[in-house]
Amino acid sequence: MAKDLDKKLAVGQGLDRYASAVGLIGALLSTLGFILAFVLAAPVNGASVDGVEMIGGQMVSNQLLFSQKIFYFHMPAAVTSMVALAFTAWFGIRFLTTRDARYDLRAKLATEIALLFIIMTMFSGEMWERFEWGVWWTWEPRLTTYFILMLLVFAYFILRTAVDEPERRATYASVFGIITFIDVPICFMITRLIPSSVHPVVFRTDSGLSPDMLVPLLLSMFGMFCIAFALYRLRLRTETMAQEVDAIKREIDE
Amino acid sequence: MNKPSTFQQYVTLLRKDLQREFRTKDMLSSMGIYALLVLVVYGAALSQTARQFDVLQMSGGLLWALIVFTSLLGLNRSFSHEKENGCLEGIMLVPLDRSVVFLAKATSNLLFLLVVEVVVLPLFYFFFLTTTQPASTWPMLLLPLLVGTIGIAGIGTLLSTITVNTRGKDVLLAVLFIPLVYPLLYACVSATTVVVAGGDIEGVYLNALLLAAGYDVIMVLLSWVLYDFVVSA
Amino acid sequence: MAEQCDKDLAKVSDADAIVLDNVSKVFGDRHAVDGLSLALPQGAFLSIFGPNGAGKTTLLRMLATLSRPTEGTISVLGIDLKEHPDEVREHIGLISHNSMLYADLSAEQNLMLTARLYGIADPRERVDQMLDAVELSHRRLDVVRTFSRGMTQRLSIARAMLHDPEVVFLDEPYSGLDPHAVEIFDQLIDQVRQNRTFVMVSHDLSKGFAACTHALVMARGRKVAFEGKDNIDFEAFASLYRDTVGMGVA
Amino acid sequence: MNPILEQIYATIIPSAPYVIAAYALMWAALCVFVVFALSRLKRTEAQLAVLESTLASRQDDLTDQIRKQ
Repeated sequence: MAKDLDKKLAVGQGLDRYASAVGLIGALLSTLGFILAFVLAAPVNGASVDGVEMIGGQMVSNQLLFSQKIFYFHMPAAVTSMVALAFTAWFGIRFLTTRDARYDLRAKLATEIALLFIIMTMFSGEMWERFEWGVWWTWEPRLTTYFILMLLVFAYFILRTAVDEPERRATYASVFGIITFIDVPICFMITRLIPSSVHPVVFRTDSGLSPDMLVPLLLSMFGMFCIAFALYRLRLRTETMAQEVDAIKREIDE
Repeated sequence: MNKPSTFQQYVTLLRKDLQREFRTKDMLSSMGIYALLVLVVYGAALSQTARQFDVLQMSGGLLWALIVFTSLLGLNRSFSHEKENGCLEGIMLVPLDRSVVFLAKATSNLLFLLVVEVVVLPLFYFFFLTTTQPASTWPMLLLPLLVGTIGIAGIGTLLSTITVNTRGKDVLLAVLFIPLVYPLLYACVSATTVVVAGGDIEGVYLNALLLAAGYDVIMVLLSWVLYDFVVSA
Repeated sequence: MAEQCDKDLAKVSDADAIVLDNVSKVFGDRHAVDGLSLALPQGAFLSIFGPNGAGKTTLLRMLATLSRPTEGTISVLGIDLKEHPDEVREHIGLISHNSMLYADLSAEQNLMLTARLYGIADPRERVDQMLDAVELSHRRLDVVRTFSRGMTQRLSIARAMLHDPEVVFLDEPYSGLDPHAVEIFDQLIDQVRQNRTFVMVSHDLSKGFAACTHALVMARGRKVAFEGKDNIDFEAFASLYRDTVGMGVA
Repeated sequence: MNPILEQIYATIIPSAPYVIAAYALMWAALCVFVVFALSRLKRTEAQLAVLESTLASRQDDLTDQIRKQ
């Protein structure tokens, strides 16, 4: 029985072998990215000051913006959440074409991961915004888009709990996942492209990234991808096992 | 038996919705009353504002809030009678393209929403805008109104087909619908505001209208493609 | 067109009405219907028995093209259901405990709607004919909401038979009917019986058995027994049925 | 510290709590999720163990029966 179970769990699960290793690599990379963000990356310059000072062998004539350091984890988390949502949509399409319940499970778990990284992004973004803009909330385009995205992910889970019949639930969730993924870029585009007469433009664009900033950023981004993947596999393993448990229970009951 | 054309089937289904509405008037009357009540709530909400308060700047937003909430009510109703006696199943038994069902339902929803808007718009003017002078460009608000309503009817038809089979369907429709139409709402509010309150018509109005139309095209196409899965589930 | 019709009929006449080949409906690890195979000749009346959750309704929904089988093939009148669902739909009708009628439309409007959707040649004449047949001509302009349960069921039979289907599915048609309405319902079914093939799902063992020519007993999505009525002893059958129902309860 | 250095570092001290809070919150969110995922895994594994022992005892009963026969 136990062997049988292992075999069942192993179906399409070859990646599980690497999951923990990948998770470890992810943790290492993001930690490295975190350290380098403070050590290697040059601080972003703010307003110019009244004079020049030598700091660490460099002439500095601007204020150093420490708050920008949030960016090195904030942006990778945001990108990771988007990638996870892309997987939700992709698994949704796969489900609709194959009607295979496994894809529905994967879509659900990908959305779970997306929610985690969305929350991380919202937390870090919120801290940056509070310091830089001095407000807790403003309907600034990027912020708004991200907020809407979070609401859509909440809606995805609410929808799932509101349908009892498994196949119907899977179909609805897949369809909604696909629409969500399409709607977010539209939302982003519209809120940015329509000039708003009411709000002042508060958003400061991050000017081009120099290599010393790019390295920690890419390291943390790649690290987050790895972490997301490892967590996804962990959840997938758990849920597949839980399904197996349900099946055995039903067998015993009969 | 000669198979009717897709268009004939579309007309038949649309006529069915109109006949039903003509007999019961439940969607139009409930949406109309609801819209009126929202206007009353606006009255209370704005009653304490200063005399010099610039209601024109807010009118676009207020109008669209009214439309979104009213259409939510209507969309919720639009499938309840299809579910009542399993009528939708009866339609699924007929050899017909599933997207016809979507198009017919979206059209009837669009028509009902437009009728309600035609009634509500003068009322909105009557209650809130008679004290000020809207910009002379105000008739141009009809275009964003149409474009926005098309998008609401399109995506709303898909979503209400989903929520009619769920628990707590009334709330769920709002939960799914409002974030999804946010971009459309944003575009339509800015297009409406700029023609009512005056401003950079060329820059904002056209831009917003184009984006709203783009949203319509993408979302209606997507709903149309995905509808088969939803309605057969 | 006429030629093609003849060809269709020729194709139909020598085929079995319904052929299931290893049909399964699976979602996740739940098998609603599990590897079901059978062939039902034309003109037969099949009753499907089984406990709740045996997959009867799932099977009927698959036959009625409302749900797609995960595996296996179903052919209705020789037409493959997966490949040509729309062609199958032209030949089937469904009468269920749901009337599938719009409560706020009149009887006539309901039937006209269905007739137009199916593209019936002379819809008005056909609708009149069907209203006569179910003795509802005098109520044709009344809204369905005002009808009694029995009248609604009669109208729903008229609706299902409007396009003259060769195969008719009955999904728990007796639920919610009083004895008198059941009697009228049986008479109407007898009237439209002719050479049509019927498939019925019902909880009522004696009723289902009385009407049928073939019986299928299902449990947990599988076939327990499939026999022509002539080969079945009712007592033995009833005890098998009780055993199967017991299986479902345990 | 000279006034220019003071100006240069002006934003660092006030922003430090926010930077720390941002990283801490992200870590916390991640940790909460990991704890959640691991507890689910543990619970499922425990259930699986229970079921396996049940199945094994049943298997033994069955073999006993056959042996008796």
